Amino acid sequence: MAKVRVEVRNHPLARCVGSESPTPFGLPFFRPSDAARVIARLPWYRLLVKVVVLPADADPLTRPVEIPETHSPPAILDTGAPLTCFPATLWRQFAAEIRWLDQPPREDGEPWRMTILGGSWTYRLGRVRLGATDINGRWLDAATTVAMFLDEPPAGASRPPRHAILGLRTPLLDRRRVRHAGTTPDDLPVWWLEDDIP
Amino acid sequence: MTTNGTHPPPPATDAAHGDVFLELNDEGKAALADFAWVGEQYHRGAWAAHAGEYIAVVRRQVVGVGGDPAGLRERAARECGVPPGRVVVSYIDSPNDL
Amino acid sequence: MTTNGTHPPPSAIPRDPTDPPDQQYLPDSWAPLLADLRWLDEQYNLGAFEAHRGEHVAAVSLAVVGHGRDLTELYERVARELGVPPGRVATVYVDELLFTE
Amino acid sequence: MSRVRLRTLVERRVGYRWPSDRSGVPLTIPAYRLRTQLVALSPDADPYDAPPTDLEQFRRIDAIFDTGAPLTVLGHGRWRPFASDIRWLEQVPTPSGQPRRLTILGGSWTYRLAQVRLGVTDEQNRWLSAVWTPVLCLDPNPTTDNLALLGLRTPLLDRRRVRHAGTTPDDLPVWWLEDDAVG
Repeated sequence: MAKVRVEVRNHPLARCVGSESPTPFGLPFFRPSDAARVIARLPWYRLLVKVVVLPADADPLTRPVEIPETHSPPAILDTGAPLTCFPATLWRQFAAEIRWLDQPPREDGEPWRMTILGGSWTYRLGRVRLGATDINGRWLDAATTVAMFLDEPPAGASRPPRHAILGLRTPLLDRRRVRHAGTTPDDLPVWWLEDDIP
Repeated sequence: MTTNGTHPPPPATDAAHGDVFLELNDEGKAALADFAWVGEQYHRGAWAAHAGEYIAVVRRQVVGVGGDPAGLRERAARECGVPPGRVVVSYIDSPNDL
Repeated sequence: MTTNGTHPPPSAIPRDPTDPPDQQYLPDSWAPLLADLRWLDEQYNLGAFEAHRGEHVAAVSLAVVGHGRDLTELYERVARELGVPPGRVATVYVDELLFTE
Repeated sequence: MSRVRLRTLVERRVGYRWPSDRSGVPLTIPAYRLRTQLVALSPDADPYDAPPTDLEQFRRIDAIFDTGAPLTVLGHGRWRPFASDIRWLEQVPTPSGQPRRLTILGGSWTYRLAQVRLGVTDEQNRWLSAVWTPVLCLDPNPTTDNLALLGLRTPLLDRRRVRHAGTTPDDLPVWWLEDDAVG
């Protein structure tokens, strides 16, 4: 069963509140029953998968011996995102490996846009061959994924995502499972992305 | 992951469970080790001052900080005498990024 | 199941034989509501609710019975009109578009 | 071991063409969302019991299953129906004295931190027992009033796995949220 360890990264939100705790991470609050009003913290996490972009014409069983950092961005494992998405700062580094797809023009001639709550960005659709690795060099075989490649927004426009987003519709998740396997001794959750073996 | 930033070899039981490991060359291993080090230091809060920026790391040294990841990578590669793909450039989440 | 209102509400939901032996289930009294929720999802995937982007669509007995942006108001309106408890009204939220048409 | 099936809803089909294709007929990629049916229980309900059978209450939450959201987030229109069952948490004041805000890419919204007892059900009446889950309850705002995300940090995901188990005959992906039996 092939698997990769998913990097769990604390989210820095609310780290700015004084020095009342040695832990810089987590949303501070008071427990309802705590008369001493000791500040408790609610840590936030993100799941990051180190995806690896391979040449489009690579043999399906290719296992790289070296992974250029330009071609292996950590991507947020995001079941809330229908499609995989790369901001321009990332995809420009592996642009040669993207096979672009045309989208039917919109009736109003405007470019296609992706919208998330307050933000909206133009994009192009393309295909890219993605595998996944982890800090121990484990490997999940690559598969071709359709993704949205965001354009660099004009000055003053809302800021696009900084990280790549590994969305729901990627063959990297097909017949696989995202598994929470307890916590490390320093209380970080352990997550795996792995083949689903019944 | 040990506290000094090194990584023990994967336990044999992992292979026994069918894990697939890459056979990376030395450069590949070094880049992965730097990537892991960035994550470890992140959890210690070492990059708090750079929230909202990118950091460039080579051989467990921060060799650049800035808002332009491509420029940062090129500069770091030139100054360190390594290929651009050897430089770990990592975005440090800020409290304003969900 | 795509025809509005032609099926009697189920009194129980058949168990999936592949479920684990110690699987927990809701009581069968939820069966009519869950049938409506399932029907709403089927209709959603057929594109039946495109006109209601950004709204909740309500169903009772496999028929659409209302829609609106305010979920509480929708529950109360449909419950009043049909004489059912608000909790019996099945709803699905029709997400705002992620990609501009 | 217990499990629930996640719902797969087709949000839209994204049209595309191969650049070399002169036929003019676009292909489409379905863009799915995973949703789940949460049930908010009152704080004094039996922790191991199923939700009430009388359906007098309307405490269901049709939420996006979103590992990309660090915490569960509910817009005002979503938490208002069961406000009396919410356990509010007192937050530490910010240095500026301003209310805390949740910032997602282009938008920023004020919120209150809370705990809600959330269970999960599915359309085959399966049930995962309710657990206290931290929730960001957003203040009223037309942009977010109908937002409902089940985020990563909930005990509902502890020692569990999200599993893609192939596709249905009509080509919809099948996803489960289930106890991790692997150990």
